[in-house]
Amino acid sequence: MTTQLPPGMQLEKVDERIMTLNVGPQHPGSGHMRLIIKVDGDHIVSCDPDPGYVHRGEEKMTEYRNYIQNIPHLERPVIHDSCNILYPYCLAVEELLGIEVPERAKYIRVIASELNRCVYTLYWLGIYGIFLGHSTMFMWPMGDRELLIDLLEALSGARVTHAYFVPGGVRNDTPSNFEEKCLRHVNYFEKRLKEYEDIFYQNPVLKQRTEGTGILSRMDAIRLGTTGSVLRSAGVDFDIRKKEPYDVYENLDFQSQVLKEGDSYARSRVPYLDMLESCRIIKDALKKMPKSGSVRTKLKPNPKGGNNEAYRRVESGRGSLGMYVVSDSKPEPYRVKISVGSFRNMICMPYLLKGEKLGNMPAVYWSLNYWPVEADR
Amino acid sequence: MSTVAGIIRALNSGVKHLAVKRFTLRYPEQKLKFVGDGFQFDPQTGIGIAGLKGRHILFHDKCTGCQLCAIACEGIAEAIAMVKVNNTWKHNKKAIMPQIDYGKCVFCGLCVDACPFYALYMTNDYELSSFTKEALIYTPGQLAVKPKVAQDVEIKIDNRGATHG
Amino acid sequence: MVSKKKTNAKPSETVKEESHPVTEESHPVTEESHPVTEESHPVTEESQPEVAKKEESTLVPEPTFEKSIASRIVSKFGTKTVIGFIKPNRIRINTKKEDILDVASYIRDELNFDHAESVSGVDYPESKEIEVVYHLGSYSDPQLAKQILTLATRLPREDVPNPGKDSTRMSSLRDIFYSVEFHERECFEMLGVYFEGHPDNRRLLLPEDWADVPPLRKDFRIKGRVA
Amino acid sequence: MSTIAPEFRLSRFIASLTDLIFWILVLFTLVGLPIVMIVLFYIELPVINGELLTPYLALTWLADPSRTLPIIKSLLYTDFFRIAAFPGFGFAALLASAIIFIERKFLAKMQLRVGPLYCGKVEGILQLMSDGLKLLSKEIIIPAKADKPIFWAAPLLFIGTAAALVSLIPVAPGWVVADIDVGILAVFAVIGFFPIITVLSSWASNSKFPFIGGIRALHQMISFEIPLILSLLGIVILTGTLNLTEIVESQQHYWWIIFMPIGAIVFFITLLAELERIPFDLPEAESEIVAGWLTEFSGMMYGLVQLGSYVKLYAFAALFTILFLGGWNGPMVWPPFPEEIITEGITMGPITVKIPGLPLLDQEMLNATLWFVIKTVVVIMVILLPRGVFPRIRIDLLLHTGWYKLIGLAFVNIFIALALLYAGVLGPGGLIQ
Repeated sequence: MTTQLPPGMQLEKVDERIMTLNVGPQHPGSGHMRLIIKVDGDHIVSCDPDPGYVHRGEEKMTEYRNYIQNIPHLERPVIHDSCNILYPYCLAVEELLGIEVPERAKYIRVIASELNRCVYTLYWLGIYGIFLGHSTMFMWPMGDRELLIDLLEALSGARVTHAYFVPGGVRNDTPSNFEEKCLRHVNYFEKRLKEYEDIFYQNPVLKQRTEGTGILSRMDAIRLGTTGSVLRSAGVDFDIRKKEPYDVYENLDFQSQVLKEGDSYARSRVPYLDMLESCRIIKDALKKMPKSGSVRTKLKPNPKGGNNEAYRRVESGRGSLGMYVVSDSKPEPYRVKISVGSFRNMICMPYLLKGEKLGNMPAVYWSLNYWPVEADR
Repeated sequence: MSTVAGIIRALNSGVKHLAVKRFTLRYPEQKLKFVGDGFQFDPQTGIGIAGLKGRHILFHDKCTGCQLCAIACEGIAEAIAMVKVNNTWKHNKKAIMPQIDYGKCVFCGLCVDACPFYALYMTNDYELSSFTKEALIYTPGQLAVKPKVAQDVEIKIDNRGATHG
Repeated sequence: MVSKKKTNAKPSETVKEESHPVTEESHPVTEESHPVTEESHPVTEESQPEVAKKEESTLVPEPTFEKSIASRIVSKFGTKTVIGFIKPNRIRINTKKEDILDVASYIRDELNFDHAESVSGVDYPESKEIEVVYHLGSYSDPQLAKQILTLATRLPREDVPNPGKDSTRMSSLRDIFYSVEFHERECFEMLGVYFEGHPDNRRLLLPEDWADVPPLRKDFRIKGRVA
Repeated sequence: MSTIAPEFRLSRFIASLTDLIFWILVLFTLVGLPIVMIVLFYIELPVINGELLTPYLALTWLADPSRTLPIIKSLLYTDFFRIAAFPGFGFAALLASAIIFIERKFLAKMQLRVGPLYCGKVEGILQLMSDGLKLLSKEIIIPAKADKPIFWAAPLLFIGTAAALVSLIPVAPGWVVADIDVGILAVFAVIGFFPIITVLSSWASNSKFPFIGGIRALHQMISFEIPLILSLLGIVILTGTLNLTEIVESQQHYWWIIFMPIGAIVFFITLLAELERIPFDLPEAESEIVAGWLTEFSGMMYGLVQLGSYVKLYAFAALFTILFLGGWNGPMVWPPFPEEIITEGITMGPITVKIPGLPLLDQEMLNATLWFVIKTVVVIMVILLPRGVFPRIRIDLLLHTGWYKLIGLAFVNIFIALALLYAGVLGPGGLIQ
């Protein structure tokens, strides 16, 4: 070939044994992203993640809208975890603008974000089930998710894109008899969660399939800067709700869930244990929540921050979700950087998939708790 | 041996669920019941009232044409435009009222938060599909109509599982 | 039909100047109580509580633990590093791009910050600089679990960017913090900051045929929007 | 706005109708009639009531109802009927479509869903028909660089092989398409075709994912065929025959599953693997290799492969019934045909109709078919059950299971059979006959 290649591109050497598979962006085993996988027989030789198919420029968009108008579009990267992605933004903006949040609003925020974590995790678990060919585990979480979506809908008025958190509290107070309904649904949900054990988590076929695949050691988990369930399944006890409690998490009674194995099975089990823990948190928060009071601090008209910056993080369904907000003296933020767990966990993919069998690809890939839309932002 | 026990337990769990009530909501025949009459906002306290964020309702006797909803929406969805209405009101000399394009609206409800005159609320009506894009643009006259909703199904939980009914 | 194409940057002015909705004599709502923002406020608020809070926050003494970490860095590197701020759980260290490798390896080896949470670039066109901000955290040291150390450096910015070939470049921290690999790739395509020594300076999120200026620079504008 | 159909003209409509009728007539006279003549010339027509059944006589049933039943009866015993309708393909396809419906409702029930609901008013019973219509109306897309003849032939070969498997299944005493002495060997021979078809079609489609799927199918089927054969050797040792009908007849008093549960379990697991059912559906593992060797099939080609795989499912379930569950043997539960209809005829008001040809099928055969269908459906339900319970297994675990565990268990089963034989308990000349 004599044609000049553009800089940065080079022709690839072709090995007869090696076959390149494009897993995605239109593949049932990938999200909106592409894994360029090279296989030698059934063994993966290399894996190169190629995200960006759903990049929407959320960070650029924030620079054109003021602090309130940023709310609806900032939750778009993870619409079924929308409370948790707004949470660090609200915390950071509150820090920048110096807003105090009422006590009741803090509890409502915790309840909403824990419900939303369960909604996200059930969705994730459903996909994990179908990735492993377990169709029942796809249908059950999707059905049980409805219970929690119903609660969130009563709370915020929307089924997935809640736009419920604002700097200074939450948009509206709980509806009447919400506490009772919430308790009823959460109790039933907890009972249902325990039924997942027999059919999915203790299923010997699943255990054989996922145990010992894609092992991430403790040191690697730290070195690669992973977060969330990936980190905690590798034996690192780091739950931001415990380590850097925001809002009222220090008052609530819960444990951070840690497993030691670091394989796909442990990575898929930590979110499940988290859901059980979320039920505990919700019940505890319902008990400790002040029965009345304001839920939203009024903002100044067109709030402006000074020349300041804030970095706040929360534990979302996919791990640490940080927002770095730089403000100047305008109503719009100067720069918002969203540091998401999916993006930080993506670095594990080439690492873990190399040398695995092709059949383990979905099990390892989805156990990283990766949400492509969020990683692309 | 534990493998065999696990397989039997899994099979048992699957078979047991043949007797559990089905959860599916049969949508066109059944419709979920919502809390309240839709999302509303009290500008006095600055706190909303919980409810579904469905289509808006506009009270002509309260709207002053102040465009705050349009300004709020401009950074979000650009769904609200202010249009002339025929009859003039004492408090609305310019005779302009919001017209909402539901092809663009994201139902965040921040326009309701922006309205200081109790003129714009949201309702429980969420069935807005139409055959043309033009039909999704609701004029102030259409927005003033209170929607008729028949939503009566709730999630019921008993010993044999949760069900819609 | 009244056009709604107004800048949303200063809605208060636009409402007051162009389209004042209420005439004073016709409507019960008076001039003072007229709402001026997206956040509806019939009664204008004084900014009294906020000011008071700001004063409080300045009065809070600098937390000792954070101060000790910062002073360790400053005492080691002297004038090479400048403390940006010290807030509860947050430290900011500004440094020059030549020294960032030394500072980062000191932070990793001596202070036990073992991973990077995010790498963000901030564009400052007025001062012709691009700031690269590393947020460093620690998993292995339980004392540091709350802390985020912000390591920032400023690079020269060129008005006509040529990513990878102009002077907007710094040495990559990938050998020190492995976790910055994808973050730096993102920073490269979004702001045109070239990281020397990074093994894989390819596009990550943007399409392969992107030929415009790096999109997170301030001179890249979204169509139809005014900042 | 979309364009609506052009203006309607009645004259054009009538013209098109007459055109259609004209072409049908032309085709019938040029093609249809010669075919009918040739068929009638070569087919040996049966003798009914002492008369040779000519086409002319065959049409007399329109005028004389008493002639109807003998003609139908004679048709029932033709080979064509056996191949196309009753113990053959038609019966199997009907059962297969019933299986698809049962599977969907059964799985839905397990997953707290409703399943097909609207099509056909009653719990979506016509869903399969609408799916079939949809598949028929879909475009068939062939990959550009595919090996077209083989690619086209693959679905037909697949369903043909499945039908060949069905033809070996005896449903009731005497009701079998091909009653051959080496029945079990013929079954193995036919099963051996499936991996070849799979690999051929996947290679012919010239696409990566089907290729991996085809190779996986090849691995899986070959490694599971050996335990499949070995697990049945016990029965062959004890019965001393390879004929499936004789194997069924040997189980009049006891089923082989009582003496050879291990063989039954091994056969069941290998059957799941041969059928590519979950947990062994690796060749179609959708999250890894899209749809495996079915990726490039579209429209009715895909429909044919699916129908073939369900026919295959029926054939394997029937095989399990025949070999281990006593086939059609069972207590007589079918009510005897009422005598008075034969002797006195049916009285409806003033008219009494005498139908001499009744009963069409004898009681024994109907009873046998009933038991056979009941047992087969139960087996099918058990085959369907893992789909709701287990995830997909991995290829290395699958091969490990096949080569290490199942072959070992199959040998254990053979030893049990030999022990029973040499102890003189079972088998030719044994204590229990």
